[in-house]
Amino acid sequence: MMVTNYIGCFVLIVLGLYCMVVKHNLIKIMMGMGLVDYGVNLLLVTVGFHYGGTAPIFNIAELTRASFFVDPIPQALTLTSVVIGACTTAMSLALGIKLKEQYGTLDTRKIRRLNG
Amino acid sequence: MLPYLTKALTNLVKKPVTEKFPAGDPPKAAEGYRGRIQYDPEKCINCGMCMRVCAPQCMHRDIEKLENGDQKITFTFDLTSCTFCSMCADFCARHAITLSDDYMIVGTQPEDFLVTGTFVKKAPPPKPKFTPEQIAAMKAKAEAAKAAKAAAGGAAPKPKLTPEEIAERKAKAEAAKAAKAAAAQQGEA
Amino acid sequence: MFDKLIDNSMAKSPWIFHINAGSCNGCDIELVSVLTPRYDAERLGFRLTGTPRQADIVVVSGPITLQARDRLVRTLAQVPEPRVVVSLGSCPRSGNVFKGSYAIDGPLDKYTHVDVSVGGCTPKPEAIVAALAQAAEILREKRKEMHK
Amino acid sequence: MSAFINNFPVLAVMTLFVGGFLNSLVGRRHAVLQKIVVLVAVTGALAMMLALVKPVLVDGEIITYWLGNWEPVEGWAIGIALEVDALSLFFGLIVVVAVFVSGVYSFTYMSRDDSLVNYYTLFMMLGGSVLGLVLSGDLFNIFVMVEIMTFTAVALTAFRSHYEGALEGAMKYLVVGSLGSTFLLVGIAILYSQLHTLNLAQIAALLPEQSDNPLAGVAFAFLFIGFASKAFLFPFQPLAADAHAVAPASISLMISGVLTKCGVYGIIRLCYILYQNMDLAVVQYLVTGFGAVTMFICVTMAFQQHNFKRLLAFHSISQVGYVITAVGLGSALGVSAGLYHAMNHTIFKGLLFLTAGAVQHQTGSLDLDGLGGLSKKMPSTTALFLIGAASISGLPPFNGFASKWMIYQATFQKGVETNNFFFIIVCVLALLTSVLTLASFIKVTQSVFFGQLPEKYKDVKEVPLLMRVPMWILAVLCIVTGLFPTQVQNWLLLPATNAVFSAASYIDAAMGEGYAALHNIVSSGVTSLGVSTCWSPLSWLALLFCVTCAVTIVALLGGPDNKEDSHVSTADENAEELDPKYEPFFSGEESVYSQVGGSDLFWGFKHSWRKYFTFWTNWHSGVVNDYTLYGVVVTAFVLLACIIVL
Amino acid sequence: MTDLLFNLIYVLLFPGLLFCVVMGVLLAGLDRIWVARMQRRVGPPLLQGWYDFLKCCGKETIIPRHGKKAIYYGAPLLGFVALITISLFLPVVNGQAAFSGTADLVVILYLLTLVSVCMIVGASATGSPFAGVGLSREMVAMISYELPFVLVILTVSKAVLAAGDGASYTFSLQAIADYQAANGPLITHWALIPAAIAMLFVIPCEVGMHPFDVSEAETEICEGTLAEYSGPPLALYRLTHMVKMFIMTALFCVLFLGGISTGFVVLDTLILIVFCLVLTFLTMSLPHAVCARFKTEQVFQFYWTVVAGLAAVSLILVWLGF
Repeated sequence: MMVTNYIGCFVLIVLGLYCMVVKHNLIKIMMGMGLVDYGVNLLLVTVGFHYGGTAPIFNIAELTRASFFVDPIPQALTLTSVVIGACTTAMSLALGIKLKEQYGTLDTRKIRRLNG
Repeated sequence: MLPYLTKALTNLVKKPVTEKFPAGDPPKAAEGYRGRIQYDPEKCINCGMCMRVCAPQCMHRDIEKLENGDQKITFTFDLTSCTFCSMCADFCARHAITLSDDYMIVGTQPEDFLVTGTFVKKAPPPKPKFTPEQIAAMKAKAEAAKAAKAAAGGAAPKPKLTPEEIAERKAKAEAAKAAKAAAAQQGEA
Repeated sequence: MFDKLIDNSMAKSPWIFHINAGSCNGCDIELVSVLTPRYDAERLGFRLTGTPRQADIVVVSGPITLQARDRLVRTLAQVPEPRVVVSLGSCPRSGNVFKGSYAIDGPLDKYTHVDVSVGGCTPKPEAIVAALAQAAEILREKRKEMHK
Repeated sequence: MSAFINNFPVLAVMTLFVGGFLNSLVGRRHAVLQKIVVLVAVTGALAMMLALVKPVLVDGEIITYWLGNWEPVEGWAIGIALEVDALSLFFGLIVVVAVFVSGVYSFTYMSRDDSLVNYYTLFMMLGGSVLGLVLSGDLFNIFVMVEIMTFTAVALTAFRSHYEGALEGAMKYLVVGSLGSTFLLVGIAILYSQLHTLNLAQIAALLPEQSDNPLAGVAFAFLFIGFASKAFLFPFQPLAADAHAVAPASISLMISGVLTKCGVYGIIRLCYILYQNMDLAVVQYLVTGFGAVTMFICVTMAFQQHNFKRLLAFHSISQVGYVITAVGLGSALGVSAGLYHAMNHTIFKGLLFLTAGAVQHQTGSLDLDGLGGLSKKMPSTTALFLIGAASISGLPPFNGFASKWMIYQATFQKGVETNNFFFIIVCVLALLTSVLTLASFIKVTQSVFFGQLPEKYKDVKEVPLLMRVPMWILAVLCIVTGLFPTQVQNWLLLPATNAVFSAASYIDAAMGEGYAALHNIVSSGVTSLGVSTCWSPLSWLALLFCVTCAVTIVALLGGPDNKEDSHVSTADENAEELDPKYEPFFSGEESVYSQVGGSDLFWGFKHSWRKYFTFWTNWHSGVVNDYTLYGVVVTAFVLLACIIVL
Repeated sequence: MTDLLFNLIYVLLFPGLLFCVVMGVLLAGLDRIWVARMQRRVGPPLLQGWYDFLKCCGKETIIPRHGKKAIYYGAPLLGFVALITISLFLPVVNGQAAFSGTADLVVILYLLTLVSVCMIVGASATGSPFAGVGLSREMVAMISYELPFVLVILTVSKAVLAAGDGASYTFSLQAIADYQAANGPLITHWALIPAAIAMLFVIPCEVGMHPFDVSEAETEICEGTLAEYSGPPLALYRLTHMVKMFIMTALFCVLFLGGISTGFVVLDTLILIVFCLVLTFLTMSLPHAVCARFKTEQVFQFYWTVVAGLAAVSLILVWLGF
């Protein structure tokens, strides 16, 4: 069960990296970045998940040493990370639009005025 | 590299080959060196040949008429203009111009580079006047001489040399040659 | 005291800058031969520099051709005081065989005061050495006048 | 009072963030108010960090601030902490000084741009995030701050979007930078899965017990690459070059002086406090190797540049390479040398970027082949640039020399102590890099400030005073930190180095007394650096003064008597303009515009190395996919190394 | 008070300003005479360098239009002072430096660099294109000799440290002097001989003597770096050049020929002078007389392959404990 998750996030990350390395279209690169992000988010959630744990919602009175719940911190982290991922996507899309205006293309092989 | 190195190191102990010059007298120039022009106005006849052959036009001639009809002629040779080609000296019939071996043509003023010479060319004596009789006599004399020449025309062929005489002259020439060679050898030795 | 020392060193270390104002190279070669072991001008402190800024003695050879004229004038202006100008060979003083040519704008005196001249076409190296030695003395005199 | 001082770290961070927020509220209407808000915020942050100097650096306290007062319970730190030890404060001081200088500089420098509200808001956020990063005691907070930092930096890089390549540089920075951030997050996730905590102090306490755990090694690799990408170490240096070249100069200062410091800080924190594995030879090789490779490749790449700021960018990364090299040595001397150089790097690199900005501001160009002769028009900027260039090239008596000297000492000592030839090679590389740095700054000096002035820059003027003041501040810092290396060592470096080597007290300060001992963490700290400075610039300066006097006296006694002449001739400007006497000697030719600069220099060297240069020029292809590939490949390499060895 | 007096004497007389200048003029004069003799010339008088210096002092200074006055005057002065300062740190006499413990080999390396940089920046400030070419070449020459120089420094330091008691000063000149005083000159150590040879090659390039004076090629690029210099600043540059000959040879003596001490300052100084003379002849006069000027890239390739190779061999040998 958990192994599937780990494999899933590994595959997502590798796919995303593949996308970023191989695809020359900026939009596809952004999609790759998104994929990597999702992979990492999945990893975060998976890390905090305990098989059979309950939701971490307790009164202070209910909370005992025996309470077995899913680690809430990674979920908070994931939430933050998702927001950041959205920011990244928004930012890169904005840049992409501007780039298209200026260069007339989204092909990274042609957007290389800064080199050497 | 190595040959240079050894050469440099051996040179270190040898005496320098530098001339002493600014300290002492300037060394003598090579034979046939064409240096400062020397001009002897006494010999000059003002034929103007030198000026004709001079490529850079370095001579200047001032002719000053004197009262008695004589000409005071000043030749100026500007050494800063001269190429020292020696043409003037070669063409000077009277050898008035010679190129010495003085090469130290150094100076701060223009006058240091001028060679001048002045001589006075006497006016020719006035022409003698002949009377008509004298002229007639002279003419007659000349004609008589002409007639005499015509009478003797072709009578005096060039004397032919005998073979003995030719041989004698040849031997003489060879002997002179041998003597010259011997002298040269002696000189070399 | 220092002034005196400097005056004396002036004559002992004159550096030469050579300007070829259209020369046939005869004089130039003779100038270089002055530095050869036989004449060795370095023993008098002479040194051939590559720039007029460091020069004390400017040696000019060649009739001043039109091409060289402006360069000559400019370069002469760039030599710091005190300086001495030496004309080398017949050409700078008169134009020599090129006198009267349309391509010549001499003589050198038109552009600067010539302190020492060497005649000859070409001069013998000894004559050049003598002229340079004389120029060095003039240099000393000029320096003396400068701080008077 | 001291209780109140404990609030200063968070207040300093908040001042900047709130300043940015206020700025976006009021700045749109009141340009003056906007500047006042910025000034108050940066000055406030600076003042608060300075107020922390006494307790932290002098008294050696470690200030811990728990947000919302969530203190650790039963040995588990759940709350978010700000923990300020000497190391944090050292970097914090660097950051606030840089932010202050950059902010003041921006007032005039950015005056010609529009939408300044966005600029200042982003700028303050950038400053706040970096300050938050170095003061933070929480790993995930560090990640968040890194992300804010990256975004604001990307946005600011693209701020002058009409500039050639601004968007492109920002795009590359964003793509590859987010790759680095992602690796950082992966590392954090893995670490969390093993330790179930995010507090730095607690991680530091628990991690050494996990030394057999391969996942700890994997996390180390990811975190290392994450921080390395923020410091623009070896495979990431094209980003810095692209971003610097197109960003406004004040932002270049921030990127080189502040952002790279985050990477350096992260690596120090990671290796010395969290993992405490710097005594392992392989980690030393890894860090030092990265540093050495970075410093050498970047300095050679700088030879190839034709853009002023791009060249500076490569040098910036090269100097960060120095820092990382020194830090990777694992010795007290190395760390203090690295910290010293990190500080100096911010100062002199900031100065250089600001002078580049001044040149750009006045001429509108950064092209090394097109500029020239600006020293006549901008004498103050020239002097400042020369100070900066001398510092970065490590010429005595400026600060770059003092820190580089310590780096050489440290590398060589390390090599001798461990009898390891690797460190000797590093030492040679460092010395060589220094002279190459010098060479390429000679190139800049020659092609921008000296030589001949192109006709079109005839009316260039000196920059306004408000731009010169920040530069002079940095220049004075350059000289002061160079002249008093002993004092800098005692007051700044020694406490910071001590903090680096006392993980136990770091843990105890956050988790309560005895927590470190519970987990068998013992650290001795550092009381002296082992090397008293052989170099005492003050005595040297005294000598210099003496000899200068002597030489001047001699020169005056026998000096030229033509002073009046030259005075007369310079008095009449017009005459000088026409007099051929003052023309540069050009073999007698009329002086035409003939500037030797930019690519014309160092022919013999470049020719001999042409294959190397061609290779690396092609390597910096400008295609973002390639850069990503390099990053991934190097990550894989580090990952493998860490898995196999750790 | 007496300390101050002594310091002044150190700075101004011995081994500072005066001694350096005298030695520089002496070495430069002898070098020129030797070169002349090797070419079978007479050569200039011994004090020719001094005359040159004085003469340049008496000349007018022309700052070209594109020049920067402050740097034009300041750079030569700073370079000269930096050079003189080195002499104070060299433990040349009796194994004691005038100001021991204030500088080590790296400082000296950088001060030497500073001297060259002053020349380069000064040249750059004149705005002449010839100076531009010259400074480019000077910089390449600097890159060239820096690598072998650094390797030599590391070799010597390592050799001293390997034998010593792990002194904390790793590049200390004093440690090198002390070691040699105890164990004899380092050149007797066979593993260091390649390094010594490499150092011999470094000397002429650092000084800028003939076969390696790519930056000052007279006729080729019109004196290169000095193209626009005239008057007293030029005089200082000439003097710097001469003093550098002494400093570099003395540095070689410190690194490889130290430890020969009689206990008398005068005798020691004489020994030093003799060493300097021999080194000047070997490293500067001989190549000057024998070689034509190198090309820039030849200098670079020569130093980074042959000379650096020699130094590296020595370093590895020392490292392996030979």
